[in-house]
Amino acid sequence: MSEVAIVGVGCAGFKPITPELSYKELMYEAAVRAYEDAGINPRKDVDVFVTCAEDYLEGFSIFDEFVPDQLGAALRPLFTVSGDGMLGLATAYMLIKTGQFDTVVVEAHSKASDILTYMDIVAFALDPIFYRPLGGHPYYVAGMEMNRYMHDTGTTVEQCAQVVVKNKKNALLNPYAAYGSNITLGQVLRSEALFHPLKKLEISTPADGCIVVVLASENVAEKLTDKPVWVKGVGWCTETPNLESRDWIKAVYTRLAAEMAYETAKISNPWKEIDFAEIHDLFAYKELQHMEALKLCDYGEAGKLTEQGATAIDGEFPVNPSGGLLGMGYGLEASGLQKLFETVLQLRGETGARQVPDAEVGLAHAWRGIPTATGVVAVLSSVK
Amino acid sequence: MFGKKRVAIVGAGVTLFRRNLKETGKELAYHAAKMALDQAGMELRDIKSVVMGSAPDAFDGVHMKGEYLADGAGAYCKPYTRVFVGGATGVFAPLAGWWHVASGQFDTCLVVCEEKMSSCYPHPQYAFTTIFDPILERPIGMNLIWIFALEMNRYMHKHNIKKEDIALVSVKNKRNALDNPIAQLAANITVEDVLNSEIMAWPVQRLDVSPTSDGAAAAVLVSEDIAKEVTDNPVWIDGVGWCIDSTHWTDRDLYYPDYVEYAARMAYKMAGIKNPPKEIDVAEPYDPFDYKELHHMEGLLLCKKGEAPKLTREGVTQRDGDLPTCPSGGLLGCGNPIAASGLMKVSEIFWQLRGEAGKRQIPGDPRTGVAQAWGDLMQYGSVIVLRR
Amino acid sequence: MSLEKITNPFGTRHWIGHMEADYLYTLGIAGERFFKEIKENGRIMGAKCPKCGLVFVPPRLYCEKCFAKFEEWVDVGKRGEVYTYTIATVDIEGKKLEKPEIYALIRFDGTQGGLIHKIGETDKAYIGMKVEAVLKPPSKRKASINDIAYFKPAK
Amino acid sequence: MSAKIKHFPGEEIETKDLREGKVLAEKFRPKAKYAWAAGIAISRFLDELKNGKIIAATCSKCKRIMVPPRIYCEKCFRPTDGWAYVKDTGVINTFSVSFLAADASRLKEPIVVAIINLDGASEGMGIVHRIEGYGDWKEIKIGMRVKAVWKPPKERVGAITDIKYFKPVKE
Repeated sequence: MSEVAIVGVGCAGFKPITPELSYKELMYEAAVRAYEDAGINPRKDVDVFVTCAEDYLEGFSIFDEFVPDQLGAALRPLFTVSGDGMLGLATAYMLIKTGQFDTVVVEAHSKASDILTYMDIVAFALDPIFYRPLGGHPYYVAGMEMNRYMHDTGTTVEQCAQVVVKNKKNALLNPYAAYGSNITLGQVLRSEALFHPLKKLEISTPADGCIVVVLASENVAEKLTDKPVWVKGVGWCTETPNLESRDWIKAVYTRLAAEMAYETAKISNPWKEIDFAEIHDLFAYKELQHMEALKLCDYGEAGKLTEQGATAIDGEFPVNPSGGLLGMGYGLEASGLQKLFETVLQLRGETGARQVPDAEVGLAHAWRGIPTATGVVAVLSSVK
Repeated sequence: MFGKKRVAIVGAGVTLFRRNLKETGKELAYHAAKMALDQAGMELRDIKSVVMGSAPDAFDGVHMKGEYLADGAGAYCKPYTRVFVGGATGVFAPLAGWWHVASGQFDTCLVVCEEKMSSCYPHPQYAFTTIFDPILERPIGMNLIWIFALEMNRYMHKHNIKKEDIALVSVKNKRNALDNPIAQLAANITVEDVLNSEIMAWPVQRLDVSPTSDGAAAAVLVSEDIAKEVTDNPVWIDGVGWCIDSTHWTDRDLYYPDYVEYAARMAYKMAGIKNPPKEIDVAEPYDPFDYKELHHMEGLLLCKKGEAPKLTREGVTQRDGDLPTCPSGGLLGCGNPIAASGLMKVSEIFWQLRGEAGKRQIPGDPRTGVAQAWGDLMQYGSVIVLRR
Repeated sequence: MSLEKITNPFGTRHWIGHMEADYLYTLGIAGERFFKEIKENGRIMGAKCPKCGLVFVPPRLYCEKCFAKFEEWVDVGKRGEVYTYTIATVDIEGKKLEKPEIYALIRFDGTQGGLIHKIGETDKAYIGMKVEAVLKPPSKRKASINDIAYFKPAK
Repeated sequence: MSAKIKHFPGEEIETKDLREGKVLAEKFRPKAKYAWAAGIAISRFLDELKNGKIIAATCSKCKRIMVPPRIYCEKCFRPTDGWAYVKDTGVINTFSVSFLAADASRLKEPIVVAIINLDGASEGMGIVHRIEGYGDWKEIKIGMRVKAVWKPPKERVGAITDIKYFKPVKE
């Protein structure tokens, strides 16, 4: 069966607001960049287009309707995955593996600045009978999870805050990042606990942007580029939407997704065999919790490693060299592709000052945010 | 021609389709999923991946409703994806199930479609007003029926089709539904009943239209190896196709669904079908409105453009005709819980090909069937070809 | 890229709209029974999985892990323990709350799952804290999760 | 469905019972508000409507004159490279006569809505709008010529409703 490679990427954004562009025009910019990068004409060279979106993040029902033209997909096979862009990657991977399709395009975007009531939309995702009637800011779910996670793993507030310092600093080196800053640990620690123990500066701020990725089968990829990035394995998992029956400590959805991806990629010791990771950090503690779920270290070890600098760009195992979502801004359903985009650029050696030396194998990870327990993991490599 | 693995359907399930069901969306999804597993003789632990198909979140009234429905769909701790292509979702979801298995990534996939339209109160029609462009179309006061009426009128005009001929579809499908225990609007009606029913948006009248409904459907898809283990009677997914047309629906001629033709050609090519009317024994084209069945028969290349009314008039599409069409009773007879109704159509073909459709069974030992759904702004076609 | 861009900062236009509607969610087969028990009998119920024998709160129609149908319901009492909690200081619009709100997951003895709810009659909470459900008076109950006013520290 | 299945799950309830609270339910109305950035093409379109003009985008490759305008040609997948005014007259491509209001209640006077292919745009390209100023709705025909009836300049805000409706005109 054919191997699958990423042969082109394009990004527009990420910025706090993009009032000068409609969501369609934003998508068009990313698409043009991706197709130029891959050297393809979408009207002829693409077999399937996948867009990843949710209606209430757009303000329309059936967002699918408004997608094809700006991607070059009019009267072509396109469809919507209601999920993170990394679920689109998983879908594209399977499509190519069927042997029926050679070139697949995946798109995800955020036009968060079009949404006036974002938190109400997040709350609208809560079960309408058991949770939603309680009211309140839906990020209380994150505060509860962080609390239990710290309780069971011994992770400290300083360790969580250190994630913010590292990621916002990395973001200063990333032209696609909206929220880079040379912030200090003290500033993070002194920021208000909005959902004890979760602090204001530990929460990513939404940003606008779009990412388009072009994937191809082995034969096509090798014709198109001399720098293909190979998808060695993908895993994805939904634990449960039910808050009371999920695991609050171990991010089980990420553990199961990682196991699936590692099995395909034949990874047995992720810390040794992978060179860096882009991990979903909507909240600072999530980077640590996800590192552990990804088997990069034991439960309770991620905070210590972060404190010791092991996850800095020049550390033993860089995590979120892009600046993460804390530094780039939270791209909603595009947040997974933000991770993927950085992983591809790193593996191509195109990230300048934030380049991880000798990066050959990278990991991209996504989570769908509150209130979900859905995660996706991909292992990518510059070597087939 | 095919991926490494051929993909079979080995079980299907449907709930009742009704204006209001008491179950939550999760509970409806569970009922259908459990029924499909039971039919396949399988347990939830045998399922390695799950696909959800569900139409707008604005019906159920839950943002990210795929996530919300996950446990009901049997996705606990499993790889799970929701696909969504408007009205075409119900036939699209098993296509997504197909690539889960055909890729070799999983040997089983549970496909579940759910819709609980009654949550939108006082009427699900409201949710449909949000499918239009907010700047250029919503200010005109667009509602869903209008866009169908515009398309129906254009179709009638282009081929000089009479309403009497279109009404025959409604008569046929509602009568077929009398034999379907899940049906919401089964009835013995006449062409006159349709023509005398209340005008909603000319040329659309009350009995030209399928109702809004609650319901769920599910199917179990497996690899060739598993199929051999669990059944002597698998039905193979031999062709899949889908296509979307431009967003600018006011720039296209609505008389013909190019997107359905493209999707059909993709599926037929994969299935090696060269002469669709001859090679296809039974069809379930999408019929949320009576004219849509005709429109889609033409898009599916089951007849020439403008000829579907004639075939209907001649009885070709009756259960005992040469090309039985919507033997299930379709959406006009069974109801239209959007995504669930599409998967119901796929299930009907599955049962027809297995000879298990009971009173609805078409004669003549059918071997090849096609199901199709339409979606978005007169824009989307999804097509599946099944073979025994 | 487009050949033209908007270069006048006052030339950016926005169109205001919404996608709001009224919703009426049936409580469902299991939910209706669960909330009726609270409303009419003041009881919090769980359901036993016929396969694994564990009791789940809240009771659902089916076991999400194995799809067995839950038939046997049991009263799990009103006393539980805080599994985790948070203290929210802002409302959904990000405005400072006059009085912070404590949200918690409360687990009931010997059962799986639990209820997400608020903690009242105290401004402190800790993991492992014993709590007890405070129900609204019967006349004010509406068969909703809010028929439980909150959980208070138990003696 | 299958002859093998004897029981089809689902507990039917009456709308009346749901509304009257005999079947228990939870009520909710979400806050879902948006300010969509209109972007380059539609901002220009709206500004021109305010001036009483309809503007299209052009593609020099496929030579189409596209309305509503866009910054990319979806057929050629290249940026549109010009603007062109089209006329406020055109032909009814198809129409519908609606007796239903948005809330599904019955209207005394029907609303007529049509796709209007605008003069000056590429063949078959148009916009959806209302038709008024006709006699009997039964006289409305596909192919009929129509012309925009604009709001007075002072009342225009840069919206599709700056055109009040299209009315039938003689050839």
